[in-house]
Amino acid sequence: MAELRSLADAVAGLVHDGDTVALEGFTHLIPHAAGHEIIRQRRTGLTLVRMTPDVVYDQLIGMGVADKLVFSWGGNPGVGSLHRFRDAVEHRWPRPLAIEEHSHAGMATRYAAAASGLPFGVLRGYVGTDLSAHTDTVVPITCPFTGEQLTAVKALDLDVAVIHAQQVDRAGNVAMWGITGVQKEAVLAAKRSLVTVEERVDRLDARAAVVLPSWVVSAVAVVPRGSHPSYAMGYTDRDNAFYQAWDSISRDRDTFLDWMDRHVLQTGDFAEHLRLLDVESRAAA
Amino acid sequence: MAELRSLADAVAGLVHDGDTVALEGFTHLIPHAAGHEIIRQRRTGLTLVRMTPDVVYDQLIGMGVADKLVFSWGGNPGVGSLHRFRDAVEHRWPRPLAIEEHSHAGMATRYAAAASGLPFGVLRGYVGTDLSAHTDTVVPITCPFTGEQLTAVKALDLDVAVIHAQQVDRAGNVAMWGITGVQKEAVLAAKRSLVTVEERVDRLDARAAVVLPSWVVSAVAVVPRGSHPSYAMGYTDRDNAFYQAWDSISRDRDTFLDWMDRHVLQTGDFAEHLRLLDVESRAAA
Amino acid sequence: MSAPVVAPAGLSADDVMTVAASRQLADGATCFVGIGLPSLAANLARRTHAPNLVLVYESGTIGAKPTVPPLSIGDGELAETADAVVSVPEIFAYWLQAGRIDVGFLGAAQIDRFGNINTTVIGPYDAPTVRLPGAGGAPEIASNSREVIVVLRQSTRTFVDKLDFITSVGHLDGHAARRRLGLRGRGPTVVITDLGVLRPEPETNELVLTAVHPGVDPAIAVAGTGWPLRVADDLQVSSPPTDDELRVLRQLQRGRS
Amino acid sequence: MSAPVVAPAGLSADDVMTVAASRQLADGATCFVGIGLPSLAANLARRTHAPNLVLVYESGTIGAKPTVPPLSIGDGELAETADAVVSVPEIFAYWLQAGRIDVGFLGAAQIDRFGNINTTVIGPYDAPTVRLPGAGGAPEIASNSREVIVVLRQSTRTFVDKLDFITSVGHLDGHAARRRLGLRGRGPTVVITDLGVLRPEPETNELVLTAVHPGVDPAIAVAGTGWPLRVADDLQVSSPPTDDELRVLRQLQRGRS
Repeated sequence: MAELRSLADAVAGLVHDGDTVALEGFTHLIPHAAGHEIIRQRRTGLTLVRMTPDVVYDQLIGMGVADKLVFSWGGNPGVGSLHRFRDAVEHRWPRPLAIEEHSHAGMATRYAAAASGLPFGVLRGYVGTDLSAHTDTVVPITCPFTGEQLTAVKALDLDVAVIHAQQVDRAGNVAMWGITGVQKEAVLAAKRSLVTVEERVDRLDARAAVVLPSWVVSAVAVVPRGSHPSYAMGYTDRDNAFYQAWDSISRDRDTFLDWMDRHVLQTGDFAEHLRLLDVESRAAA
Repeated sequence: MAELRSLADAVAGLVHDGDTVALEGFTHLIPHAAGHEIIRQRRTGLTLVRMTPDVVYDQLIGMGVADKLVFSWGGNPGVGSLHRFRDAVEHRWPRPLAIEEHSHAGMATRYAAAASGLPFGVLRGYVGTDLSAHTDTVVPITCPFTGEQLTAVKALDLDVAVIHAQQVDRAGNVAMWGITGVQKEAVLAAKRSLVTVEERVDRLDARAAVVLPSWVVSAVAVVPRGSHPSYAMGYTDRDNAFYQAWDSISRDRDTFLDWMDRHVLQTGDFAEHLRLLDVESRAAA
Repeated sequence: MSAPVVAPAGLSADDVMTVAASRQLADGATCFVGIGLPSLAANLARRTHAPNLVLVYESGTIGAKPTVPPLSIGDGELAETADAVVSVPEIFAYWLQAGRIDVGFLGAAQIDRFGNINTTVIGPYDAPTVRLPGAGGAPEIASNSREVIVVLRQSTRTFVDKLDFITSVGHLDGHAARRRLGLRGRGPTVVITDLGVLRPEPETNELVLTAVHPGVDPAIAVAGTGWPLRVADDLQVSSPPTDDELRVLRQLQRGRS
Repeated sequence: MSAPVVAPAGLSADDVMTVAASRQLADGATCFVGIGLPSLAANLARRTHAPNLVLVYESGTIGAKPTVPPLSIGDGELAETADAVVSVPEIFAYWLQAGRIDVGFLGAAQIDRFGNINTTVIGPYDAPTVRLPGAGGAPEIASNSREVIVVLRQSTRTFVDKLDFITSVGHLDGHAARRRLGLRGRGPTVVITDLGVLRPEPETNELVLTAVHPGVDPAIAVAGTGWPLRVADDLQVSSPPTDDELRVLRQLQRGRS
């Protein structure tokens, strides 16, 4: 049964140093608030997993939370590089970051296999690329019926999945709609799961394309605008300006550290973080 | 692009003697009208596929349309046996019926593999049962990462998938909601597909949980109540009395043949069939 | 609890079986409900002692809360009252196979002393006397649920020495055979019939009569079993249906007809 | 069509590239749209000569009809205007892998003479000079689409003799290597740059300059290529953007900023 908790409590209870953690989201519904709370609580040694690590992963990596990243595309969508991610890989700053990289199709297959309780999944992929040479989680497999050679990928089992959704109802069921990515699979691939939501409601929206029953979710925290600068369809819009601004905030180590200190470490929670951003953007206008 | 056709035209164009055909539906949205039209057009030598063959399959089998049945559960849900199916298997009437049977999980995995363009799928299943001894589409497979032994099933590729849905829009996109079973997978596993729908609309219902884009559907026919005695959530209710009545209609060969002659062969289309049923039920009341 | 030796008037053996089966379902458990008898018992449990029982049907409905017990496992009522409706491939892969189901709740046409189940054929496979519906979801419900509860009427026709076909695996030939085969669930932990309750003996996994329903002579259960049925030394008598159980059962039965 | 040798005033090389790329998309085709440049070109095609082009994004949006070209491949506009939105595992398995995509439309950081693509690293993998974003959807878009169109700016930095990393397979080392590896699509059939158009020679699969854009000296294209680029005997000059193409392109660019 999903327990309704504060985000700080939920992160403290569910995310431990050294865990394998995915904060999933495909442009839409990215759990930024939860990422900030992990930084605030100074977790270390995490193996971070995500198909599309973007700004919140840049923040986590730049703050030294992670020892390893498992991913398929790391960038600031529509803007450019993730400077903190690049700095970690290119210059081992603030600490070395081991990487294990895949294609999107491979990562999706790995999540789906784990969600299905299988130790591996099968796809048509990786053949001819240099990707499989750098990981032991991709090997050839032969179809027992046709003899055709395909590719097997290892199931991607998680300790913790963290996602943002639109709604939770009184019984603890969670609803998402719009682009829902691989979030259901991530939750079902994880031992524990944490969902931040925009709103608690009496009745889930009829458009809800994905409903996660309460009993597969460990904790729910109500965090309005909790995906900012990402968006929650029906609630908030994507803050494209923030993604663009992140490019210069993150380019320099000191600027980055200063920004993180003032906007994350020195703020008590995500609501305070958002108020600070609002004040700054009014001042700039 | 889905072509809007009459059901008779669509069946004539898409379903050929000897084809492997699935008329899918899981209690809900069973394409009875299309099944009748296949009988009316006297198709022969079909390999029929369905997870849950029920009354419409009893009719198809009893009318000698099929040489083979691939399935996982054949019965009249909540009522009992399918007498025509049993007569075919037990007494080869009206003709021998080869069978290939699976578990639901195996059939679902086979459909999903075919929909994914893979030659096989993997599951935890069949182990210890007598099912695998009777088919060459189930074999053991070893996980290349853990060494664990699992089960591989052959992809279930179809010539034609036939389903019933609630709506089609002007562009030919098809919408379903409620229990949608394995119908998306069946359509995507097939070379050709035929969808009957309750209604053509300007805009698909917001509840539509499954939308099949026009370009993966070969033909759409508007056939209101086309799933009777099954149901279409939001349009019609299940006619439980018909399922119960089918038990006695189908128990005796001559009664069955007479009923099929009057209600299917002698009716021009499904609308006429439904009018006849309505007249009969008013007379009985 | 002391139990009277005769069932209340108007109570059929099926009623007693259904009530006894419903009591096996713990509140808050996730239950994958097979077609037929299990569905009535599961709904009875949810309406009596187990309001938070999560009913999962192979039609893809998770957390269904039907007011009328469904005639089929795909009734509209299930989808309308469910917390979530997913596709059939998903219900088997993400939910059952992944090990999220506490209790698989199955009916059967035949069962043997190790709780193996036949729902495929009576007689030889290639020339059956009776062609049964087949496997449906049962094989993987039986192998992948944490435990399995079976409910069926007891007679020498149904409790047989040797199955004509193993459709769903119970304990195979016993003695931890499941573990040797790599099956993850514990298999059948209890079998409820119209005569009593059977449980597998820990060591051999052979079903033993551990309780009879009120008024049932254990000799009848032994006579209604196609193998030499062992009777537990401390044979119990199940407590009869309570007024409340009976009231809800009647409501459910009326709703269905 | 005869083409003028100079581009209209105010037209950038990127504009010409985008328009040329958009023209490669046939009306009614299904197009799996990669992140970046391809998305702008694909949306231009849909708003000009190919109104029935089906845009499929890896975010799971099928048949998206954005009025504003998306900044990311997961913008809300894509979901709101799509015919269907499916999960990410589904878009790759049921839609791309199953062979339902006519055209995979990709950008690249580096490309070699056989149309192989690098979007992973510049320099050694374990100590890269530049860490690029990585594979994303590209490897399977490249292997499973019926054909692949690549769009990228042409320079010795991007058109290299040897890739630092093969992220996505073009024609490998040519001579029908794809078929030998069991890849099902035809691979890259055309590469559009800011200088011109390259196509693989049928036999060797080596990219050959088959057209230059108006005003571009083929010698510039040769100089901007890290291998000895072959120029087709019947080198064409692409027709310049039409007024209509340009008008729609400007609308799209304004909408995005």
